[in-house]
Amino acid sequence: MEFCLSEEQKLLQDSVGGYLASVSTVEKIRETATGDEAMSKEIFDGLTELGVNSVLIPEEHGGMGMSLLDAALIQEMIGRHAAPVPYLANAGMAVVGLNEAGTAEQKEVLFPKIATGEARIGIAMSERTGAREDAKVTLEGGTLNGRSLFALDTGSATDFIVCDNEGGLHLVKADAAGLEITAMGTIDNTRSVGELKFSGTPAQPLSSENEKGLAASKMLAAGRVLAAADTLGAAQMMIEKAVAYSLERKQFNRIIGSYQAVKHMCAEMAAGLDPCHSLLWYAAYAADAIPEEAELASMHAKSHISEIGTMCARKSTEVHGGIGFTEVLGLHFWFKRIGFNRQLLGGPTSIRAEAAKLQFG
Amino acid sequence: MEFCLSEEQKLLQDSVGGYLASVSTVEKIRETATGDEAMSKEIFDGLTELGVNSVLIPEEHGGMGMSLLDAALIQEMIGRHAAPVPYLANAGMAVVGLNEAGTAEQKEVLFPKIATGEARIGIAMSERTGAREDAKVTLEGGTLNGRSLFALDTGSATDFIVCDNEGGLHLVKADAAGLEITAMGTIDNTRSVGELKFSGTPAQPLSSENEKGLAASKMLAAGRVLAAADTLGAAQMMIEKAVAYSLERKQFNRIIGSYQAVKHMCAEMAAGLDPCHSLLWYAAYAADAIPEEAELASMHAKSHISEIGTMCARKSTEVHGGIGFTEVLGLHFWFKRIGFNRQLLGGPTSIRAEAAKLQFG
Amino acid sequence: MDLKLSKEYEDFRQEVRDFCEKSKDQMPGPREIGASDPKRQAWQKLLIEHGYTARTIPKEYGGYGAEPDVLKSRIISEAFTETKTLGGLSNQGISMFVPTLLELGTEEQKKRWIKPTLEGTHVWCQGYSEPNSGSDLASLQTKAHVEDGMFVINGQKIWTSGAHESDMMFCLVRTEPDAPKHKGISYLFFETDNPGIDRRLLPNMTGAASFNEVFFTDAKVPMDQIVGERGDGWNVCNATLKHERGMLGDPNAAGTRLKTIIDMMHEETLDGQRLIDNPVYRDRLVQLQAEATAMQYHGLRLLTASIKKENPGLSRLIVKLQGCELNHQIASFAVDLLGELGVLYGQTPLVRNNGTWQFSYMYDLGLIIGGGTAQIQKNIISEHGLGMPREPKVGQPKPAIPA
Amino acid sequence: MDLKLSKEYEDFRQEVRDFCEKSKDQMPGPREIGASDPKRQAWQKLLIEHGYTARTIPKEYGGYGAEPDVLKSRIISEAFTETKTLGGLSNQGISMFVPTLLELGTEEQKKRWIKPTLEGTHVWCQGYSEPNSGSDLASLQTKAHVEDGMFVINGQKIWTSGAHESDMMFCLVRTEPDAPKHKGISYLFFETDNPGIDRRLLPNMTGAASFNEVFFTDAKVPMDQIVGERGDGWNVCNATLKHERGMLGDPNAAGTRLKTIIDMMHEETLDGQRLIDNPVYRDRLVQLQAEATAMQYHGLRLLTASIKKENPGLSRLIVKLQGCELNHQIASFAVDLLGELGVLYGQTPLVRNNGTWQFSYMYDLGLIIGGGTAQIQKNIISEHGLGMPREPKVGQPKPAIPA
Repeated sequence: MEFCLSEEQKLLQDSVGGYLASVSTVEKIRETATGDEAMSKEIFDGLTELGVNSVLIPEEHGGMGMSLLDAALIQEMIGRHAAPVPYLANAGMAVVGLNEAGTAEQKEVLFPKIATGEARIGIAMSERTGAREDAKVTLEGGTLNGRSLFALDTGSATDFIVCDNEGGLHLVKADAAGLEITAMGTIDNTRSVGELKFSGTPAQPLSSENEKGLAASKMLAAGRVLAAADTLGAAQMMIEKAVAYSLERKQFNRIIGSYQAVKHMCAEMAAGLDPCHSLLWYAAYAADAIPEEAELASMHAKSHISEIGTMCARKSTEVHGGIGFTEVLGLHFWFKRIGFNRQLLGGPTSIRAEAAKLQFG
Repeated sequence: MEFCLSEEQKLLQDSVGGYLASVSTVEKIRETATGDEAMSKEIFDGLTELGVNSVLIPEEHGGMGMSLLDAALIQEMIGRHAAPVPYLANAGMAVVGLNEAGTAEQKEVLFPKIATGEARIGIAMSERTGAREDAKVTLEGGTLNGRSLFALDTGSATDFIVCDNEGGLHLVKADAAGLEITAMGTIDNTRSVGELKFSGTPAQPLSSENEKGLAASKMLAAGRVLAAADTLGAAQMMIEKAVAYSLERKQFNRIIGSYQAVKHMCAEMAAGLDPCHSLLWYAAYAADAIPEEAELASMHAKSHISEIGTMCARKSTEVHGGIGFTEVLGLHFWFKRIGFNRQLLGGPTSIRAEAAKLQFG
Repeated sequence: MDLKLSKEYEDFRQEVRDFCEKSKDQMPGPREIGASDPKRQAWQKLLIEHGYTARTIPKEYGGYGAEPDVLKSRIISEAFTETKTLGGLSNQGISMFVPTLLELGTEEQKKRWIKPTLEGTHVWCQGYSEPNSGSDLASLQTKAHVEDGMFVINGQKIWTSGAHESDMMFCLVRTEPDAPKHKGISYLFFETDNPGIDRRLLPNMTGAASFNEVFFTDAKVPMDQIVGERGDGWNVCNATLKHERGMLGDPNAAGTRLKTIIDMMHEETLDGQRLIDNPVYRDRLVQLQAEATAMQYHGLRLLTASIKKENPGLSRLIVKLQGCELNHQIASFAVDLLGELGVLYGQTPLVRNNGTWQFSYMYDLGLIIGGGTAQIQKNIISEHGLGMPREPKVGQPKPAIPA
Repeated sequence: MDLKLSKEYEDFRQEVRDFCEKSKDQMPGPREIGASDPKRQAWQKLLIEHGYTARTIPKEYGGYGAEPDVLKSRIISEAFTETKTLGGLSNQGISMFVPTLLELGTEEQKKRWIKPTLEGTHVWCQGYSEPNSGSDLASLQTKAHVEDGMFVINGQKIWTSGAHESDMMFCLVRTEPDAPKHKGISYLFFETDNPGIDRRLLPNMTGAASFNEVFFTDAKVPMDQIVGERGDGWNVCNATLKHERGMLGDPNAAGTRLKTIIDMMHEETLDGQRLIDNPVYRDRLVQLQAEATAMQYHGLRLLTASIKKENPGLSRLIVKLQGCELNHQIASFAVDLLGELGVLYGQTPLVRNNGTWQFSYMYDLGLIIGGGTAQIQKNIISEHGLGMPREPKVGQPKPAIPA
């Protein structure tokens, strides 16, 4: 029995975190967020060199064959530094999907490209977490029709994995005929999302093992764990920023961090967020080691960490006072990242309803 | 346009409040709560002499013909002093029911007796706010059958108004044949509740105008306004007790009321509760003056004031620290009163569901 | 207790409504609302003539000259809102500087400045806060010394709303550096395009920019552009702050927002189910409704107190804390209702209402912080509303200055 | 990361389970659980012999003498819980006095007191808090002076859990009235039936009474019934408090409570609908579940740190605040689920589970307050966990005493 990170995992986090601390600066984030692409090529390439894209790729395909927990620890660092790079969909959900349901050939072709950053896979499955505007994608005669809102990491995508209305998964080239990609602007300009419209779009099915949507469910669970990890990292950073600011800023001849009201806001953030680390570890660990608990655990992690993250985003901004409301410190990038993650792959209310259904019918 | 209490209403509140402050002492409450009857005859008689039972009784029947707002102001004082007397059901809901649906004869007989305290009417209609254990009362050939849980003011009741499963109202003598009254013990020993079992129990219908359950709805709305008023008074008192205690109690050579954490707890209670006065006034006023808004307003008042009251009950106890958790100061009588009111005539979740249904179907 | 208006006021309401209806053609369009736009200024004059703005400002200074009547003011505001009629100009000159002058200015100052301010010839901003003086405003460090018969200002202000659109500024500066903290401040006013004044927009997290930083480098101000005495600026400013606190928000605003949300819940679906049919959202909606109703009638209670010239005490002190929090909660609910659509922002496909809910969610957080943070509000409520002790002064690194 | 137990520990778990199963007949019944009951004492001896209680206390003092192994301790606790086996005696003598003696007592004291304490011959209570010294414990005023070679105690203690069932008490008293606040305290222990000691039960809001007030009037204590030096009691007590903080609650407790609630939601109906089918309650349930799961694994994380002898820092400091609050929220949810049935209390018709949810709702609020209020916990978290400044000392009416 050992419920903690291994030395290797701590090293991994330190190395990814250390790298991002040096490159994903507020200036860099600002530059990327105000630019056209919600992605810093420089950071993406740097992370790719560190090998983060191949964490979940099996060793036989040249990857590291590591666990979802390792990917979550990386994602936590990405969230911590609000790094403007695709990861969750591309290196996370897509690899899980290919691992689960991809054909040998699909894996052989795509895994090396994902590892090197040559391929970047977007994911279109938000309807599985609740369809807006009655959007759906249907499979007819081997081609896809319909639309999927809020596809992830669309901006830089070379390929997509698309989930149809029956849970079937399909590979679609970003430049496929009959595929229209419309970028969507969100509060969070560090990740890209968009709408995909399909009209007779050629698609390559992931292998038929996937008939009952099991692979899709696993992808979704992995995506939720990673989104939770991203929020966890961002919220942790917001607490640290709030504490640091409160120890600098003076009003009435006292550092504001000496006021009980400010101390207690910080304590409430920390007390709420600290157990979220354990919840995340458990949810990520379950994906590999306790499959029967994994889906529920991913729902608990995503919904609970979203709620606590939202609380931290708000309180940290309050501790910063007026300057926290401006763009000056860039604090709002973290705030918005948490707000974006909250709705991603199902908001807390929707996910809790799903969790109840899973348990109690 | 004038949204405030009249001078007469302030006087009424002062006189009832002043009387209760002198008689409904912690010692008196404790004595009553640990006794057999959840009622102080002395206080009930004193209040009766002040005329509070006849506030809602029309002038032509020798009452004061005042409004539900006046009754609510009295109930607020009763809650404020945690007075162990029946009022809500007897002088409130019962009179509203008789006014709405009683025959001339029923009014003539009962109103004078209610005014003098000779009759005390209990109310059995909790199934209308949500039936537990599938309890219900049915009318068959002029007699009642079935059961009603959680009937109000059972202990001292001479008569009951019983609501059947179709919203029909019936007068039943407390000593009627086929009526079994079982007292229930609650956390709050300052009011009495019980279960009524009917088997072929003779009952006198309130007049037939009441077919669609309108009178029952009006009684329920009035009961909710009064329960909200009771909580409002109790919560207001808990805030005042907390502030007063915090200005006396010292720790680390400072009165605890000088700590920002304590100050902010008190501020949060006050900020939450203060607008509840206006909400209550509006809901009570609407019962007489804006009938089309009255039902929804009563639901808003009951559910919201219950939530804020619960928050105050908890925070005030926390401000009092360990001694607030003991029976020493009697603070728990107010805490329990608020807890009792919260569930009375529908808990907040149930009432909000009702309010949504009323508005949105 | 009577929620109905007397005939006098019902008539007045009708009169205002009639005015709104029949004057629509003179109302400036959406691109003509700048204070310097001639159509806007003509409209402003029309409103003053009818007493629908600057209502209680004496005639000799360019106002309408009516006796204060808060109920009529409320009726005007409601009638303009319901008929979607553009109301009078609002800037900190009109809401704060003019009342301050009326109270503490010289006759000459009143004659010179009030009328053009009311008419939109001058637009004002307020220079109070500084980077290191927010909650602790009296610690402000922007200085003015006297040179060649002029005040010469050096320092920096922040949170100066609308400075980029204002030609005038009123400002607190430290003129007596050796006096105690609260007694060394003066209340000056001057043109914002003076040499030595540099205004820079300070964008906030919503992406919009309404605040400015204002930098002063030897900016010169004539010695008579001061309200009150030298060193008395703290008292002058508090007179003004009193006016700011005196402004009550629209108590129906939360209810109006919720109505918009209810409409949205009828239109939007999730997995084919209308949001209005989702029991969890219904529960959260009714919670907010109840609170909004409480705040609405709380507003009527305060209005009544104001009509009766009674001091509502604690009841007034809680309005900012509760009102801002409620609005923030409402916006947060709307964003959650929209889910992924709720994070869309700006001009973008599928975005609802231009992302107004996301905007409010952030902006309302700014309002929770601005104008006295929630924490300062709770201090005020506990100290002034509940009689609890003031924050102790501790750990002053410098020798204590008598305050 | 590995949630599985190694073979050694799996074997150990099996061994404990086997013991529980085969020893059931020796286990005291519900009326034989008093510490002085012979059957209870025999059971206690059996548990010590097997190392299922007093596990790490040295053999020479009556314990089992094992090396500390938190995982084995946890396994014992879990196996006893799951097989519903009565565990070792617990009172403040065993959890606090014995560890203190082991750390700071004389050899003679250890020999004399530990074994009978472990075996239930002596049952202890703790006299720390006083009516005016709760959060500020070091300000305690109960005094002992020396007369005829005895300490003579006068004063009052409060919150003395279980004093009415204890024959012994350890206690903080001020023996050096002229010394600084923290340096004038001594740690004494004595029989509770001494003349001059008056124990009075102090009922709490649940109606139950487990606390006492204890009054001292010239109560005499031999001079050698002291742990540590005279005036050193504050340090001795902190050694003990460390042990109290060291005790972790059962991290699965919240989950267990929720399971009971889920069963209840399947059984209870409202208007014919099972509560488990009500979407609003489902939402609230899943919120609590997620939090309980977080706290459960947080507990495993702390356990792991403890096994690895790592200092978990902030992670340990938050447990009381979050755990007590969660339990209170769970109880509050259960009461709301039951609605009007939820306010029934005591032996009364229709009451569910003897009103246990209402009891918990109140009792858990007591736990939020007791043992360091939520506010004190937040101070500790911010100061010791986040490195924020201590509360400033202000407004001392007396001349400052160096602390």
